[in-house]
Amino acid sequence: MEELRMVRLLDADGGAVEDDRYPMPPPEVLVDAYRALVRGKRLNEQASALVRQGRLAVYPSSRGQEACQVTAAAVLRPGDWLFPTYRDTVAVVERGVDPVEVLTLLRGDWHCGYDPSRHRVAPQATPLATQLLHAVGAAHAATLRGEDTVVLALCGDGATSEGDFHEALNFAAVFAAPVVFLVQNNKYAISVPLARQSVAPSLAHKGIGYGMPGVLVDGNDTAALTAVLGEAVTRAAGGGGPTLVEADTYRIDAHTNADDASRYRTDDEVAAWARRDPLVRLRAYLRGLAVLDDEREAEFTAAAEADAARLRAALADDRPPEPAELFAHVRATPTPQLAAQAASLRAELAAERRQPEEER
Amino acid sequence: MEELRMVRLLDADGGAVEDDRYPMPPPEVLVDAYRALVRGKRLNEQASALVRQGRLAVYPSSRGQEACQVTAAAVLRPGDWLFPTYRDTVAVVERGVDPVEVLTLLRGDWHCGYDPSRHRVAPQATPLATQLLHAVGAAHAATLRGEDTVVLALCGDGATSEGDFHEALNFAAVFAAPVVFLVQNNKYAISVPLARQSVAPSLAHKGIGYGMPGVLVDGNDTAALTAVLGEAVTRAAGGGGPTLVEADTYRIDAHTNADDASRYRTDDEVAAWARRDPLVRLRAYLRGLAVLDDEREAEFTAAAEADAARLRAALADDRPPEPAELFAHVRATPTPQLAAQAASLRAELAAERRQPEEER
Amino acid sequence: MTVKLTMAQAINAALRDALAEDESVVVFGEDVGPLGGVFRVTDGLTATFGDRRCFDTPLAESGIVGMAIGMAMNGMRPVVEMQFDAFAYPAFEQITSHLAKMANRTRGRVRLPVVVRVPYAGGIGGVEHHCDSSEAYYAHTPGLTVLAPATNQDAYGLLRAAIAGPDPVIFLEPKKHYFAPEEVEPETPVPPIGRAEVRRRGADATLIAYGPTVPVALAAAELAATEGRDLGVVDLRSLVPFDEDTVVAEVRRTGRAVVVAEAPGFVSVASEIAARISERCFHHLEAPVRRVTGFDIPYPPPKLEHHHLPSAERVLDAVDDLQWDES
Amino acid sequence: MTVKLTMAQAINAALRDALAEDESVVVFGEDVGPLGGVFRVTDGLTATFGDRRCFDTPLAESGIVGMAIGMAMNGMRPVVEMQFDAFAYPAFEQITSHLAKMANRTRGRVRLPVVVRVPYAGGIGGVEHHCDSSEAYYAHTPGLTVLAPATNQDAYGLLRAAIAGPDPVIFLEPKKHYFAPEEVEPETPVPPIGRAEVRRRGADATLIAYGPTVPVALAAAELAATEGRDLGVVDLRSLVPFDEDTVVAEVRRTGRAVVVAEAPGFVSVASEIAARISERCFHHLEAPVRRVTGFDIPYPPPKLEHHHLPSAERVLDAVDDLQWDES
Ligand SMILES: Cc1ncc(C[n+]2csc(CCOP(=O)(O)OP(=O)(O)O)c2C)c(N)n1
Ligand SMILES: Cc1ncc(C[n+]2csc(CCOP(=O)(O)OP(=O)(O)O)c2C)c(N)n1
Ligand SMILES: [Mg+2]
Ligand SMILES: [Mg+2]
Repeated sequence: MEELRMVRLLDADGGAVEDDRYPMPPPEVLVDAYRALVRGKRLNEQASALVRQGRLAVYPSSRGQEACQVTAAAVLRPGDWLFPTYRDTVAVVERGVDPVEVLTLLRGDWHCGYDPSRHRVAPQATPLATQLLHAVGAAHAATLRGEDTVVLALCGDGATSEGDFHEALNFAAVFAAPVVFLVQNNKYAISVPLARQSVAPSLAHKGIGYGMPGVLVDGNDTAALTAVLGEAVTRAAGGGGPTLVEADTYRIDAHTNADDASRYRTDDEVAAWARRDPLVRLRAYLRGLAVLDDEREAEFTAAAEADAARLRAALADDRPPEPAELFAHVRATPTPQLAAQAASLRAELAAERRQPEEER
Repeated sequence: MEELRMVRLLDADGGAVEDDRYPMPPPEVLVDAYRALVRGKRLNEQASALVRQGRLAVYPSSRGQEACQVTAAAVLRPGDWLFPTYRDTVAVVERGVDPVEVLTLLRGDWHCGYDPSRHRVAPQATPLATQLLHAVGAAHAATLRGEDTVVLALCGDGATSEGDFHEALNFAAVFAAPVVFLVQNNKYAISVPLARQSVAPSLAHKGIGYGMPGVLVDGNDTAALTAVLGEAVTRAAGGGGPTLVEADTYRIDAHTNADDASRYRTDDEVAAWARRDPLVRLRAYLRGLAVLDDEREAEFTAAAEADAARLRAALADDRPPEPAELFAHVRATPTPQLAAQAASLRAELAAERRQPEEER
Repeated sequence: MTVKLTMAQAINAALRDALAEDESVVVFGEDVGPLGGVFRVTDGLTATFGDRRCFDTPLAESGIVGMAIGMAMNGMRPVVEMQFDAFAYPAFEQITSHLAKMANRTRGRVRLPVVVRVPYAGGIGGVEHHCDSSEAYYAHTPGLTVLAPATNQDAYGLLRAAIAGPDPVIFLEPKKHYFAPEEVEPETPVPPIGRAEVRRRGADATLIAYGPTVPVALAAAELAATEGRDLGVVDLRSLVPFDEDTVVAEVRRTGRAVVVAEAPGFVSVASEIAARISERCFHHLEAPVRRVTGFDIPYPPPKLEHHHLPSAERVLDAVDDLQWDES
Repeated sequence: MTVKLTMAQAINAALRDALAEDESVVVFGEDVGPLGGVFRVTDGLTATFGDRRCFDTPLAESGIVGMAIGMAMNGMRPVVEMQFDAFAYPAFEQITSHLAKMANRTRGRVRLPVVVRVPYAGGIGGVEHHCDSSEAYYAHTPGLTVLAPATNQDAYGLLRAAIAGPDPVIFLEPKKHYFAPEEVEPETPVPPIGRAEVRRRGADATLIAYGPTVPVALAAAELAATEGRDLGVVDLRSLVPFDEDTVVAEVRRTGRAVVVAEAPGFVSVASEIAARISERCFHHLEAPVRRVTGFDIPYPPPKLEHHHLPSAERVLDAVDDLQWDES
């Protein structure tokens, strides 16, 4: 079986690596990416802290995967669409959605928090791989209207085992839909290691079975991701059809706060990957180029801190959502039964309000 | 992308073709296969005629695909399992199941007609690709018990698009299950041509994405199929895991009698494939070897005719199945509701019987 | 102007008119293109509108519904065909977790005007897996509209309404009606979704039916009339929204009700109707509400299906049971 | 000997005992191996029995159920875990078209002793897709046994019975019970599948509940007792088979009934129970059967779920509605 050579433009120490297939992205693009990495990392840490403080029900952190997150957003043009999962909060934020909105669902509210149409960002999907088909549909709709929209869809290594992954890649290939599939291979699906998901030489090899290019890229190398995803977006926009990109990366945090990662992986393994932190690598490269200095770094950190502070403040307000809204959006026109149920809950709540506290 | 060279051991005129990967099967094996081809072809014709006569509700013919059908059965050893689809009646019969039993369902009865456990042949599956997972399960059960059972699972080109195809191949690969997947690529899924199912260079290429060997074989070449499937069975039995085999073939008849194939393909296309009839090719080869003569051919034809006659006779009896049996096998222990329903139907039928004809 | 159309033709006409009127309507599924669908419901649409408006997909039902969802998120109004009831099951997650829930998950910002057409129920001599009645699965799932026309006129009108409306719709097309011609008036105003139709007003008891059992109920009422019993027939047309008021008003008037449906009766739409009538007409009922449904078995084979399907006779037996002596 | 076990531990014990007793039992699913399942229900099984008896699969639910079917066809008794209710939906075709129908399709020659364990329902503060109540889908599908234990003892016993029995079983484990300890006696004879249990005998009205609403019904009965009303509670335990006789006997005695279930009420198991009681207890009922169920909405978010879930208060409001003045 054909070997797929991993695309890497920065080595572990941030040194530039030649790759005959992909040029190094320009420094200013990478400085911007670095800013986003700093912000993304801070968001991951802040959100995890908010879980510990009981302000968020749960937060699936992308700590360690920030390079995938920020480039997935950065390579898209304004009219393009992003189809994220529960783990892709940082990508959604980088796409321009307010983090406070993005975390609405995880605060315990019932909706995705942002306007998907306005931002051209689908709601974060939990049922695995299902959103990949939505991405194909959104892309094909654009094609049918003659628009050059590209759709970038995210999923994890575990999700590649689902039937919907297969159907999505196949539909995309058959319809030559302008979709870029980015699989963040972070080595685990909760506790299940990659070896239980696939014995293919790589997940990128799956492209072959669909007749689409499959690219394996170092997922902790922001430069390589920028180049690979950028090229895939360009190809898709030009009518060249879909691409499957596998990013080789690692989830540093547990699956969520509810997970006990010590049951299925060693500290050594985590430590080894922590040394491959995408921030450290890109920072070294940019400092080497002298396009990043203490001042800019401080500026980035301060901006990230300001974001985090704003998030903390917003989430300190824990007024519950309005119960009446439970019924408001289920259907455009409520059924008689739904209307009756809404009325009965209203009556119940009104009665509770009327009742003096001690009687309850 | 890697080219897969199609395995072919007999050319269109029945001349032997050298293939460095697969040896020519011995003549006696191929004579047996020829006998089965004659029988299978006759069964296809007879069953189609029975549909026209109203004796069968429907019959998905494998006319043109008989080489796949008979080799799929012939390569299996007694303890092995076959997981067929609605189109694989000939394979089921070649596996030793009485054709009268096999056609039970299509006569309008409700069950598959034969005892799957006794014959180690699963019921013919209609929901596409679902049976591939059952095949993996049956195979893995054998592995867990330390048996060397191999399972051969059949599906069509269209079925490769279903999510269950993906999940089955991936499970098989991950568990190194002893399964041989034989995709009969007959170029159409009802009316939908292969180009709408896949833009991969071949369906066999899909093996790469699962980390399993993928082999493309001439599906009208009984010798090549015997060699390729035989080798895959041997590998599976020896712990070598699953194989994906794509057989390049063609459905000569319409999808079923209910289908109007003129809506989606030309007579010329059909005629070109009819010239590639697996029987003609194998016959020429065997006659060239002088292991097949008029006498043996007459014997084969007579046996096939006898089968057909027996089938006609059996299906002339069109007594309806027993209505009470509608309830008998739904569950091992009926629910109180089911028991009550069975009783009420019994009462209804008894009342009808008591009522004189004119009053009904 | 009325024309004589089979239900397949009426649905075809609705698709044609919708495709012609609204650029955002697209039709896709398995074999819906050049073949025109296995029931010929999409016959000629690709020829007329081109293969960007009506096209075949790879053979994957989750894919079809999932793609429809994505297209609807990006401005289209997809109408997709599931080839038979049971072949919609691979799409169950897409239907239940996304199609039904998207509007709610996005606070109404993303509505999915997707119509999933399902050739529905039995009575056509189909082999296993080809005659399921799957409405309970959809009717139980909050967020879906579930329609089941019984007349070719309603098939036309309700499909137009479904395509034009904002909510996702499961559109159940009784297979055994596909090839029976009836008068259809395409110009008739599109009926509002969610209104039952009283097909026959009766004084003695009310039969409630939908889709393929409406003609059965009407036949039973005809037969009963010859025996001097005056039965009304309510055709629900829409299972969700369920027009409770019409049903309740009729049953309160007659004091007796029989629900007639083809699906297995256990935990079914018929259960819901019976429960609701029992609750809301409690003081008006002269007898318990009876249900005439399919048995709790997998759909039977061609040679036995007539035993399973509600028949006019079985409906009349149930009517006979409605404690007339005590009334 | 009784031990104090949470429901997760009781189920773990049932799996352990079944694995130890019968070589053909295998346990598999997502994260059920080294992790022990996201709810730790399979904790330690791989360590004790090895990874041929309890193992992780690739992440694909249709695959898991499909593989279980094939294993059962070839002599095994698989017990598989779906991680949450909504994540069983990808397996819907395998469950509906194969698991439920195989015995019938083979004239009883191939029975599928497969148990599909489903962490079930809400009340745990889960985010979207993690708290569905999916029993109606399964209960409507002929061929499946559907169990919903409410006590840890029943969780143990019914799971043992499910694994040992010949029919495919959907085993619904109320998530909010997973971590509440109760006395369990593993030696107690395994209860027969299909028998409801009268948890409390009452004279004035009967509450019918199953799974997570049994404690709610019991709490309501306690409260009512303090106000002088004597309510009985029937715990169904098994939805299919449905123990109609026990329910009917109780309701005929009291003349009043409230069905309590967490799932959206429309076309639900609660509908079936209400319809059946209404039919069979017609002349005994003093008031219409009331249903206290979840609303017809997607399962609500953590901060609002208490509004949706049947509460003792809501049950008592329904009881108050049972036309006591007229009785
Ligand atoms: C259909 C479905 N099955 C199961 C789950 C439960 N689940 C949530 S995340 C997860 C693991 C996903 O792994 P992967 O795709 O690798 O993504 P990652 O979490 O590593 O980013 C599982 C099993 C789900 N969300 N959807
Ligand atoms: C899940 C499912 N969807 C749709 C169908 C309806 N159907 C029956 S056969 C068929 C075409 C199958 O094509 P292919 O897999 O190539 O097999 P062939 O009939 O050519 O042997 C379709 C769409 C089905 N049986 N199951
Ligand atoms: Mg992962
Ligand atoms: Mg085919």
